[in-house]
Amino acid sequence: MRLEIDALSHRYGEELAVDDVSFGIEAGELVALVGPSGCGKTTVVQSVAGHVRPTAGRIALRGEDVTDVPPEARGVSVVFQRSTLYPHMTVGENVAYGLGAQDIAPARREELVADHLELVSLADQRAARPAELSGGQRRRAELARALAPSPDVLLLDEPLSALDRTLRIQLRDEIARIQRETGVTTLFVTHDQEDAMALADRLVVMNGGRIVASGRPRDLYESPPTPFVASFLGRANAFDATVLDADPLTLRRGDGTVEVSGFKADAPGVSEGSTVTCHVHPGDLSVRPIGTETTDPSIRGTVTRVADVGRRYDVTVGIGAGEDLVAEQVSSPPAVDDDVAVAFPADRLHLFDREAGRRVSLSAV
Amino acid sequence: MRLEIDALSHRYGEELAVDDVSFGIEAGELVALVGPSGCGKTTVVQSVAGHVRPTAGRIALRGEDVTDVPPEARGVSVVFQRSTLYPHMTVGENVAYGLGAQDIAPARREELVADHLELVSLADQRAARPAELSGGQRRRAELARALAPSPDVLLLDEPLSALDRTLRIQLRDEIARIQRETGVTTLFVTHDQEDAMALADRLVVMNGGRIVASGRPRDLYESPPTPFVASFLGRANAFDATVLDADPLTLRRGDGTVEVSGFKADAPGVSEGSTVTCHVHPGDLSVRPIGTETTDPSIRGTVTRVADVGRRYDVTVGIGAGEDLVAEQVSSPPAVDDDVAVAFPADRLHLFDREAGRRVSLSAV
Amino acid sequence: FRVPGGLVPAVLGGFLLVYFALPFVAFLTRTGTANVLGRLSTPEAQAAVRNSLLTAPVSTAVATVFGVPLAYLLARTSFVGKRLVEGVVVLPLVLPPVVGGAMLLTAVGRFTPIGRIAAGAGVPLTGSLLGVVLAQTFVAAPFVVITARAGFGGVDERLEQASRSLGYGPLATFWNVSLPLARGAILAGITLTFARAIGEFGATMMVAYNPRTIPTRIWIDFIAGGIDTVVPLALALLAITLIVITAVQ
Amino acid sequence: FRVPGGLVPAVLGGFLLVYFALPFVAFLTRTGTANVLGRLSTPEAQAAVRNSLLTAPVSTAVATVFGVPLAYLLARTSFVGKRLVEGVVVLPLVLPPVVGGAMLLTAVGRFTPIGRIAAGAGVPLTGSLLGVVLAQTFVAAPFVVITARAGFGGVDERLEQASRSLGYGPLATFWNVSLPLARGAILAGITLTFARAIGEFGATMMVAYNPRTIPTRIWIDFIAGGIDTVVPLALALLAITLIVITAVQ
Repeated sequence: MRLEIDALSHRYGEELAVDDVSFGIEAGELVALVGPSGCGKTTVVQSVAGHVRPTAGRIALRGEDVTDVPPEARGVSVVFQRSTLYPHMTVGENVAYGLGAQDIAPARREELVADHLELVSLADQRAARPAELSGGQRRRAELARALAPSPDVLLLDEPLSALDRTLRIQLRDEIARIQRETGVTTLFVTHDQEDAMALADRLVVMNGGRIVASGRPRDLYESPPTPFVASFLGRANAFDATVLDADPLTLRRGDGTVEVSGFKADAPGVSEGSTVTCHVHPGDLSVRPIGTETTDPSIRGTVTRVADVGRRYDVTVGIGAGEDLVAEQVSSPPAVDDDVAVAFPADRLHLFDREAGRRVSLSAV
Repeated sequence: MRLEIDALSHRYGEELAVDDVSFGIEAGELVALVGPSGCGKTTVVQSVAGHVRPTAGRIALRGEDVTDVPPEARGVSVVFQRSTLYPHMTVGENVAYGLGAQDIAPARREELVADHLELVSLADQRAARPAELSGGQRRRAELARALAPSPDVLLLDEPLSALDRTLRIQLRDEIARIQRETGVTTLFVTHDQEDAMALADRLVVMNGGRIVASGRPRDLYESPPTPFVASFLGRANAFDATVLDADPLTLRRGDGTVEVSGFKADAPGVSEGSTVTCHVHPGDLSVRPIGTETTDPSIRGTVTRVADVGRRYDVTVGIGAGEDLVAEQVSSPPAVDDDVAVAFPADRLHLFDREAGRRVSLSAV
Repeated sequence: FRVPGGLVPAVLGGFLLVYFALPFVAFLTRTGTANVLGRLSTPEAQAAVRNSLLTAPVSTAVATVFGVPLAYLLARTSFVGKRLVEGVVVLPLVLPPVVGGAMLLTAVGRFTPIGRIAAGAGVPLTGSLLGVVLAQTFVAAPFVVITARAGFGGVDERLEQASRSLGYGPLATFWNVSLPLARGAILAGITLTFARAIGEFGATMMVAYNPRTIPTRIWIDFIAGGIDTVVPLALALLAITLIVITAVQ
Repeated sequence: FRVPGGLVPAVLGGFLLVYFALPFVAFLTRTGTANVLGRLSTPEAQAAVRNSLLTAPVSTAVATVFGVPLAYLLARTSFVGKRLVEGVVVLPLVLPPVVGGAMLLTAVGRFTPIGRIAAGAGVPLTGSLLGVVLAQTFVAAPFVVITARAGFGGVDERLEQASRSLGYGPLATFWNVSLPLARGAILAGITLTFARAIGEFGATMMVAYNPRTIPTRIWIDFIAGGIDTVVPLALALLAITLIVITAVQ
């Protein structure tokens, strides 16, 4: 394990910002720490970098406890959300800065600076001042500066959040390429699930100071362990129902029933009469005229809004009890006030025990 | 025309930030002004609000020239990117603030404040201080304050940019609802094409101080007039080619040819031998093993990267000459280094004259 | 929090702190040896306290009324010659008070046109309470201008623009938004101005050696009787300043 | 740009500006009537200029060496009693210089333990150039502390954290990053401190009436000969201050 965070907790005054967080990163891995603003992820990064002394817990690098080691002795480079390039140095001097703290021969230092500027395609900007660079170039110069001293771990703290979407996608691809080329162990922190899923080998999802999920992006997206993860990685799109029968799974909503034929609910504790929260990603829903023949489970409702999002239509369907479902549809949307059936493939239904918020797994019968 | 901007130009010192911008908004319309950071859109908003005196051009509200009218006499409300709630007033006092400048009876004023707090679901926070609100609540309080005095035009200057994606989608829906309910004429400014396309009746796209396109989001997405609009509203995904034949359209790339059977290029100026830029949105591309039977035009290439983005795979295919295409694929992605064909429906190809950057329309033969 | 820079800055900075605090402590321990109330009840001391309590608030009020608008202009507008105006504002701060006093004399002294007219009208500008106010205002006003300017600079301009767009003119916006939000800095500036005004010595000596204020009286007592005779008045001055600072904050 | 608030603040602020500038202009027009070079070449004037040029730079250097680290601590750390320390730092600023001088006398005067030991060792702390330095440092040092603190406060802490993470310890980071980035504010603070030190009058009068500096000499000349006799020395003082300010910026 290159980096190991063990039972980390941190308080600011009375407020518990990080609550018993533990996870590790293998050498060469790119792990994304995601969660909404204020979930405590920046405190975790600052603890790993050594700029915050955690209230409790342990940080280990290459198996060594570094909790009491000052930042300069950790071998951890950081790229922050705001630019931290030194305005009184050129781009080249900025990249060389971290090498100056090490015992490296001047010729070798020159070479390393040139290599890293090459890596981020800024060889021509070596003599420029940071103020002369564009937003994207500044980010790339910071990456070069962070990588030049060959850190054990690279921390990226919301490095894309201040950028336009176009630039953001470009830089995301570039970070992926640079990480592949250098193989540096990376912790990428972001509140943007799209950036996280696009870049990371593994996600660690935080909410309210705690880790609520961790795993491969696709696994978490396809089998979210809690309703929070389902709506955070996708989009909030849920309804409540009562279990009429667990095998085959049959749900009651108001005066209608939803038959999830071919599947049964596994977990103990979900029995007839228990209340569950059902989540379906908007892309998995399809809106059909009532009466269309289908074996997919479906819910009746009335179209309340059709938003033309350019590349698709977001169809909002009121399904009673004040609940709405949003279906993403590529073409031929229904009209507002149409009575429709919202259908979804049975294996795309995510079921959660409403009390405990735990996922209820379904299996084919 | 509720709001009309006519030949607006503005210089900061030597720099021309806005260059001859003209557009109008009908009563009740929601128009989004989009473009990358620094394209001049904020200067346009500030000119409409009256906080910037434009170097040249005219602003008219309800047909009246207001270029020289101070902001307080324009009837234009603004919601800025950063919160501008007054910290020394309660939420209720903030909402009432704009009413105090008008000659409204106290009872009526009370009623208006209550109605607008209701509209943004903040009735319970009336006595709270802005600092006690969450980020989303603060935005909603600002919307209520901006709407309470019944402005002729509502300006929203990047109101969602500082928010998390989840909150952002929520607030976007809320803004859409509020705009529908109040019918207020709205100019929504953003650098985020997704927000713009989701909300707006009409887009005005700016780049480098000029308007480069304007129209319905779907029209601009489906028939982008320039390569910039194509990549700004979608994602940069283009390759260069030479026209071998205009009818039926046949293109040459390196030593391969792409036959766009069933279509011919219309525009004059695109004849045999001219160079064109081709753009296809990533979602329209599909990656197939070589040799698959298809009538769709296709390009050969080698898979250089497969990124698992959770909800889909982004497959990058190197197609020679240093060019890459990204295809979004929902399932069963190819492996890296596979030789593949990247195919697209013929009607999803966007063709641009490379010199002039103008769209070349295609028509079925 | 780990102390950055470790001990070095703490030790260096500590020296300065001790040097600032030591005289203060030594002075206060001296109090016991002097007959404070006795000396404060002499007619001379009473007159000095009365004069200081009359002039310093007036100077502070004048500096505030004219200085706060100036601070707002400096924070919000740019105009040709702004750097010159900024230079003029710090001039009295950089100028030694005796020189400032000498300059004031050349402008409003008894033998200048302005001074002659004023004296003829029965309001002499030197050697009078008005002269004290003139000296104090000249020396102390920059504090409120500079501090209030920093305060206005810290108010997000968008908040003022929002107020304008909500229908309020520039003056109403200044009153409703800018002033309340810069309140802390302005009060700090007023406090500094008052403290500087009530303690003003050099310029007052030049412009109005008579009537005596507390600082000039302290000097005269010191010449006549040494350090112990000045303790009571110095304590009174210190007390007034501390009371005003505490009351404002 | 439209002037916000229109004319009202411009008119009010303009009054104050004129009041600041008028004495300066009046004083400069007076120069012609005085024999500047003649009076500056008297032995007394020469000695005063020499003393001021010796003491003010030393006081400024002392204030900078001890004050900048203190400013950095105040900007970057929080500790118990920080408000008390902040109070001690503004104390000399708020204290009338005469009272500050009196306090210094009670701490290091001839009849205090410290003063006696120093005088015994042949380095008297009062009535000497060292005494002038003590008075100037006490009165002027807060300027560099307060200004440098604001400068350090304006440096994004992340820039320092990045330097730490790149392998530099706290002192190296202070030297490589914090100091260069706060350079402007620190130089401004040094300038203010120098200006205040060379113009110091009230505390110097108490602690070291002898040897004379330019401000104390001006006062003595004024008593003896009136306003015109002080013009040359006042001009010299003004010139030195302006040269230093221009050279630094």
